Amino acid sequence: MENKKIQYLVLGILCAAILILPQVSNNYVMEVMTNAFFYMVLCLGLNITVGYCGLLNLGNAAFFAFGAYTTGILVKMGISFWLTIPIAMVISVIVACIIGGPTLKLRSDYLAIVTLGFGEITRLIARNLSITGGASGLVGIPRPEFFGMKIYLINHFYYVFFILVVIAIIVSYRLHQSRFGRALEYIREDEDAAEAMGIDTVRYKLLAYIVGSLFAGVGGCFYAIKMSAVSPESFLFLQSANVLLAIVLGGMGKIPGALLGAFLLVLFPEVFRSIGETRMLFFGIVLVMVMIFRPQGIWPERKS
Amino acid sequence: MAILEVKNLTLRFGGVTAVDDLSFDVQEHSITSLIGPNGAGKTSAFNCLTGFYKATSGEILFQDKSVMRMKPHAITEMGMARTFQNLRLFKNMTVLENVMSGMHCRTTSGIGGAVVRSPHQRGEEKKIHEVAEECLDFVGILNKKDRCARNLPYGDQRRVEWARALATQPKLLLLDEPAAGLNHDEKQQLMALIRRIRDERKITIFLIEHNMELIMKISEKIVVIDYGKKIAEGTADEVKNNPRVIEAYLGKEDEEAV
Amino acid sequence: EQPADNNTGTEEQQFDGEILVGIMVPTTGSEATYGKDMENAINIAADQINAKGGVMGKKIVTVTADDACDPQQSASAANKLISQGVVAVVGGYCSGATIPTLTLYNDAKIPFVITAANSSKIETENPGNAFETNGTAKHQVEKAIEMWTNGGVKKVAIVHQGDAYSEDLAKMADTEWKAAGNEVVAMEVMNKGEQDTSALVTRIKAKNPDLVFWTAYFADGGLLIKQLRQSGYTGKIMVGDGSCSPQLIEIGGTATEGVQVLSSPIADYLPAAKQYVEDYKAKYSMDPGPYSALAFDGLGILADAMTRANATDFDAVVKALSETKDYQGIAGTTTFAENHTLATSNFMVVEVKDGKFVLVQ
Amino acid sequence: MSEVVLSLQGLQTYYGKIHALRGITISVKQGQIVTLLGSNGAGKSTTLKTISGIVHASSGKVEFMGKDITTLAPHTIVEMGVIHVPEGRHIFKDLTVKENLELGSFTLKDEKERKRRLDRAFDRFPRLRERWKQMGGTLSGGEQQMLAIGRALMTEPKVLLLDEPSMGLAPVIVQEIGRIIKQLNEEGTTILLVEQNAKMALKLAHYGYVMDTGSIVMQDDSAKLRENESIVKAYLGG
Amino acid sequence: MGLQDIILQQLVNGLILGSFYSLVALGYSMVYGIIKLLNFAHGDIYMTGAFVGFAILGVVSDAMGNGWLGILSAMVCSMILVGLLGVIIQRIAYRPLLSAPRLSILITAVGVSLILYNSVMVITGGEYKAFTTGLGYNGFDFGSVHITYTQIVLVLSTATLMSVLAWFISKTMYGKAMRAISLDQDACRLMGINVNKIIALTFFIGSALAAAAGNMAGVYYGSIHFFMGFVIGIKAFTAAVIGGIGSIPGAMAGGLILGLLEAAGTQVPFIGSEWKDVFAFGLLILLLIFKPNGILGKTEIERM
Ligand SMILES: Nc1ncnc2c1ncn2[C@@H]1O[C@H](COP(=O)(O)OP(=O)(O)OP(=O)(O)O)[C@@H](O)[C@H]1O
Ligand SMILES: Nc1ncnc2c1ncn2[C@@H]1O[C@H](COP(=O)(O)OP(=O)(O)OP(=O)(O)O)[C@@H](O)[C@H]1O
Ligand SMILES: CC(C)C[C@H](N)C(=O)O
Ligand SMILES: [Mg+2]
Ligand SMILES: [Mg+2]
Repeated sequence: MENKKIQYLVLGILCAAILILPQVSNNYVMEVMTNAFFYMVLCLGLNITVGYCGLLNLGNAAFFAFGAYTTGILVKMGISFWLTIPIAMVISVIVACIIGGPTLKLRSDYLAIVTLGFGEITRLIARNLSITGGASGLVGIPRPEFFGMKIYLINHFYYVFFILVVIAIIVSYRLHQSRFGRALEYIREDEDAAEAMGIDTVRYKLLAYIVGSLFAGVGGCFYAIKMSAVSPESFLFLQSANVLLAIVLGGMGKIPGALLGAFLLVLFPEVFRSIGETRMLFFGIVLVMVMIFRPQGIWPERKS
Repeated sequence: MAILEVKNLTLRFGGVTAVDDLSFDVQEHSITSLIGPNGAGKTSAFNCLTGFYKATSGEILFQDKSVMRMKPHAITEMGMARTFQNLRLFKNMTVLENVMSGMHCRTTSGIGGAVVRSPHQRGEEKKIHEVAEECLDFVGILNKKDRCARNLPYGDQRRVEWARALATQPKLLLLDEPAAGLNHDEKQQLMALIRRIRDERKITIFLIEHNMELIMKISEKIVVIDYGKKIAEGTADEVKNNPRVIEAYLGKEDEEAV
Repeated sequence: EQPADNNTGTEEQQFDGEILVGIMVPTTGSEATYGKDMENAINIAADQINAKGGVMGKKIVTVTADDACDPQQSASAANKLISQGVVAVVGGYCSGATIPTLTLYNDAKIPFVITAANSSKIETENPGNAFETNGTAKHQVEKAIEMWTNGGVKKVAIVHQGDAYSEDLAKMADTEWKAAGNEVVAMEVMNKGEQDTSALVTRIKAKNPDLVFWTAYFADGGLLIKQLRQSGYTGKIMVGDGSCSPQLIEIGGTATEGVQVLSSPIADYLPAAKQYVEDYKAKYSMDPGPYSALAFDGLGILADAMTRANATDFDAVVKALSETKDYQGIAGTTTFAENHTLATSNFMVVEVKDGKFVLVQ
Repeated sequence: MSEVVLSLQGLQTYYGKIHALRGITISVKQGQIVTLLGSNGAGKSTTLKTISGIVHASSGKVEFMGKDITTLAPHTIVEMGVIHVPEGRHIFKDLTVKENLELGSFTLKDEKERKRRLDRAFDRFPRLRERWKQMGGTLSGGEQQMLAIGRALMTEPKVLLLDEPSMGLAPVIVQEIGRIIKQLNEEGTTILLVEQNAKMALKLAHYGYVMDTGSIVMQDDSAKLRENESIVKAYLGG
Repeated sequence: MGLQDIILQQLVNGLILGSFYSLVALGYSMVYGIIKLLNFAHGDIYMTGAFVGFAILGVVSDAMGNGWLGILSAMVCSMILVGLLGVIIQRIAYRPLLSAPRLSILITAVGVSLILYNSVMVITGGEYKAFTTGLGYNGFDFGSVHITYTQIVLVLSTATLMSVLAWFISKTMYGKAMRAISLDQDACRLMGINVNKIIALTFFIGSALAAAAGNMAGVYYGSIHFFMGFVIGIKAFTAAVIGGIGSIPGAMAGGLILGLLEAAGTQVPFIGSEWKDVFAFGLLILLLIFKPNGILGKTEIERM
């Protein structure tokens, strides 16, 4: 149990450091950290679908888009930002059911292409419709207020996204340590055996997909107000691929792994921006090396 | 009273008829065996009973209710549990987690409960742990509960599978070749365990086996199939001496000496 | 990152302080070539201003932030510049990446001189701190329509690329051409990076347009033009300023003969830019790109405003910028209208003749 | 006496941290059937895998006809004439019976010779000839076992390593497999046989080894082993 | 142009586009078939092939001119070189991961993709290169449908390459070994098959085909760019899945179908060409819902 204490201590210090960071650093650091927090939410969500349940989802950006556009459109129509979150959640669930319902029975690689296709369709629809602002997207999305305080500075968003991450961690953790989370893992390990143990695999796969989509959807709502602009370019296939990349890099199915992956994903390009063109080449090399030397991801294995 | 009744069950894969108009029943609290040559359709029949294959025609009654159109998980929930011919453990999870899966169908809490950690959910979690540990104790590997399933010796992996099936709290347990790959000693233990499951837990046993010694010793009734059709049925002695069974399955005893 | 010292000149100069100016352009990603060209141009401008004694006796020091032509990364870039304490920003190549930064700069009280990005959304979203030195989509469409009307064009097919800039230009052209009582027979999208446009070309050709107007960038534009000609289309072709690059001719080959190109002021055709082109070549040993001249002037316009205001604080600089009148730069004269865009269009039209651009107008 | 074709000396093999073989010494003589008995997880399959190069020993030596083959790649070992029929048959389920057999002679370049061996395999297993077009995966268990053995014989091996050929087979088929093993041996193939079915194995073999948790705990002529009390108790029953 | 002409012309368009997809999809499917890897770097292999061909053409065009002879020799050289590149990539980046979790190797492929296109970008300065050849638009006309000789040669070469491959896979021992490896690697080792060598051979062939496609694209479209592999990579992946991933004839059929679908999608009445990908991906999803293993993929037995 000594171990537990050390863990709590480390967590405490980490939290304190995060909370006072804005006092001691500048906008740029805040921006990068906020971005990292944002990706952490997306990663934790996808981690439920891919990491826990083993469903290869390449269209995560679609749900992120649903959240962002829902908030963008509704807030511009004058509806309170906070009200748009539950609406976005409902939409995410409905869409997840529509797309997941008939396709989740597919084998993983077929599922991958269906979700990829779905992600592209979503982006193209957003690009082609006028309600979503076409290719230019929505701009000038008003910033919300929170108990009379207008949220608009990067420091505000920093805290808002941090709270979001904390909530996402708690939800992920509790789901993982529950009957629901275990059911997802059973499905990932052996679908037939899970079915034989009385788990309705179709239903649980759908639930995993829905929960993952909810994280992305809610993340999208906050993204919209932070950027104050939403455009189809933010929902490219690369966006989905990046989130997947982050969780595999960090360590799939592991919460700290997902967080670490998200952090690295955001940090790497910023740190190496100065090397310019060769930056992504370097990133590719690092990626391959990490995978070769730590195929299970950077975060260490839990079980013996 | 029959806990399981199979009537005119037929299963076709394209041209192949794996199970052909098969009828038999399994009496409550009995140990019944299904034997037959390789490819006779035994595993296929099991897969129909447990909902993994959709039978082409016929009827399956479990406790007088039809399970023909039910999905595997619903059948398990009704009280029919199975093991697989080739081990199907959750390899990267612990032994305990493996067995906890069995309790899934006996509990109800969902996402909401998990997120808010409701008292109901916590109560259930406790119960899941208790039952799982009890089942592990029953098969004799409680001391290995925190090991990763993948790293256990084969014999122990088999036990995990049994404990997992027991944790679903079944009324009928289907075992597909439980003795495959076990040596003589382990087979003896297996027989004892099967009897204990039946006697202490009041669970009906229905099993597939190629090991004649085990079959003949523990079965109260044996159903023999060949090419998906029933060719004999009865007690060990009746079956053993049935010429059709000898020809299709047992072979001539003295030839074993080759 | 430390602000770069651009005073490479040999003469020793005494300054009483520095003015830190941010450059926001894409220096990585697919648009990096243009971003870097703009950065170079601005740095040359800084050198020249400093050589003449700087602004109010202070030295102009620049610092670059990479927006990678991506809205998310541009927010980081903007915050990076804000953190570094820049008093103004020059740059902005991609509209999509530029738009989300407008309010960021405004909230931080930083004036922003946009030297390339020209989606009309910038006008509508401008919180007041931004100034566009490139002609707007509207200017461009006016020029285009003038050309079409004079050339007897009736039926136009418009093709864009589904991004903020080209869609904006396409829609504007569509609206205005129809408003002028003419016909738009097709309004199509060619997806970025798709090499094969033959299906699209067939569709367009079947509608028999007098002119095809391509509103996006040269790379895919070259392919489109080539395949249009290959399919036997013989009508006119005009492309927007995003395609104004010699590479259009390289990619499109002989098919680009006769294609008309709307262009922002390119250094090559500007008499006032002769010296600049030489300086640029000397310093970077390559030719300046299409937005070089505008970027160079961008800093000039900013410095001019600061000098007139004799201050670097936000309100004063914004006020002075909005009062910019007949500023003589290498790209022409600049006067800002009420809405902080150019009061008069600076678009030119060039045409491909014998594999080279020649000035039409 | 006849020469030793296969000799294992002090083999140690690990799976990660699991120490599966803890110093195995075995020798197999030309023309013999040698059997390897042992409880579950004793390391019998691992021994065969180490010989055929599927896993590598951390120390010790495998010699085949006097040549050290410990670190050679599986395909090289096959080319030398040692072939392993693995536990669980490992038929290529989406290839036809004929293709399965042909792959057994992958190392062969001569097409005519391949045809000849194919014919021999079909002669040996007429059941396979009947089903030459069928997919391997749709064969019954017994047929698959025949196919696995037939496929291995396509290389005309000097030594055949058989891992539990009777597992999961109906008694009639087990008898048939027994006959095949005997016949192969009579034709001159040296065989190292791993079996749970100790009764059958000891009947077929000339010599036997008993393994327990990675070590050899007993060895003798099979006739003697058959009478050994502890063997009778643990493996033969009664 | 009459309606008939339009349809005919779109058929030709779809067929040509489909040929490219097929060639690239083949490599995808081969690699997938043998090691279950979705090789996301395959599109970049295609791109690299085009650049290598471009470089070689620059050298040989002095000797052989830039007509068919020059092009053919550049193409063959680039097929060999890029085939070897594929083998090297396989050796360094994929082989150590063959027993790792499937997503790790997928992410490694993403890393390889980054390495490839960023290297080409750095080397070429990120510019478009015009692939100047001496081929004209000569050909013949059916009504107002114009078919160039280049197009005919293109389709014929694709067909030839594909038939040779089909023969190789189904009839030769190497081909059989490839199929066997995809089913059971250990068993193959025990048959004396040098599994690594066969996997390397598969990568060689797949990469060489992609290089061939890259060269043809360069010749046909006239310009190449470091990012040209991205879109076709995704489309080829889609095509491979449509056909039933892992199936060689499936990849061929899938490519042609996708090409035709896109051409048809462009021409759908009442809606604009901006919907063509929505149309194609939408049909893909529908197809997979009703045929979960693609057109020629293996169908599994009916499960409840
Ligand atoms: N999924 C399937 N697709 C096609 N045929 C199948 C399938 N599953 C089983 N079969 C065929 O059905 C028949 C019966 O197979 P089954 O597995 O039920 O036999 P079994 O009696 O369990 O044999 P064994 O004792 O060898 O396990 C065999 O001919 C087999 O090839
Ligand atoms: N791939 C593997 N990874 C890790 N451990 C393994 C692996 N294969 C076998 N083992 C372990 O090595 C030991 C020896 O296994 P082996 O398969 O050789 O036993 P065996 O004697 O053949 O048993 P059986 O009768 O069950 O086939 C066992 O403890 C087993 O758990
Ligand atoms: C052609 C360029 C001036 C257009 C710029 N890339 C934009 O997005 O507005
Ligand atoms: Mg069976
Ligand atoms: Mg074994």
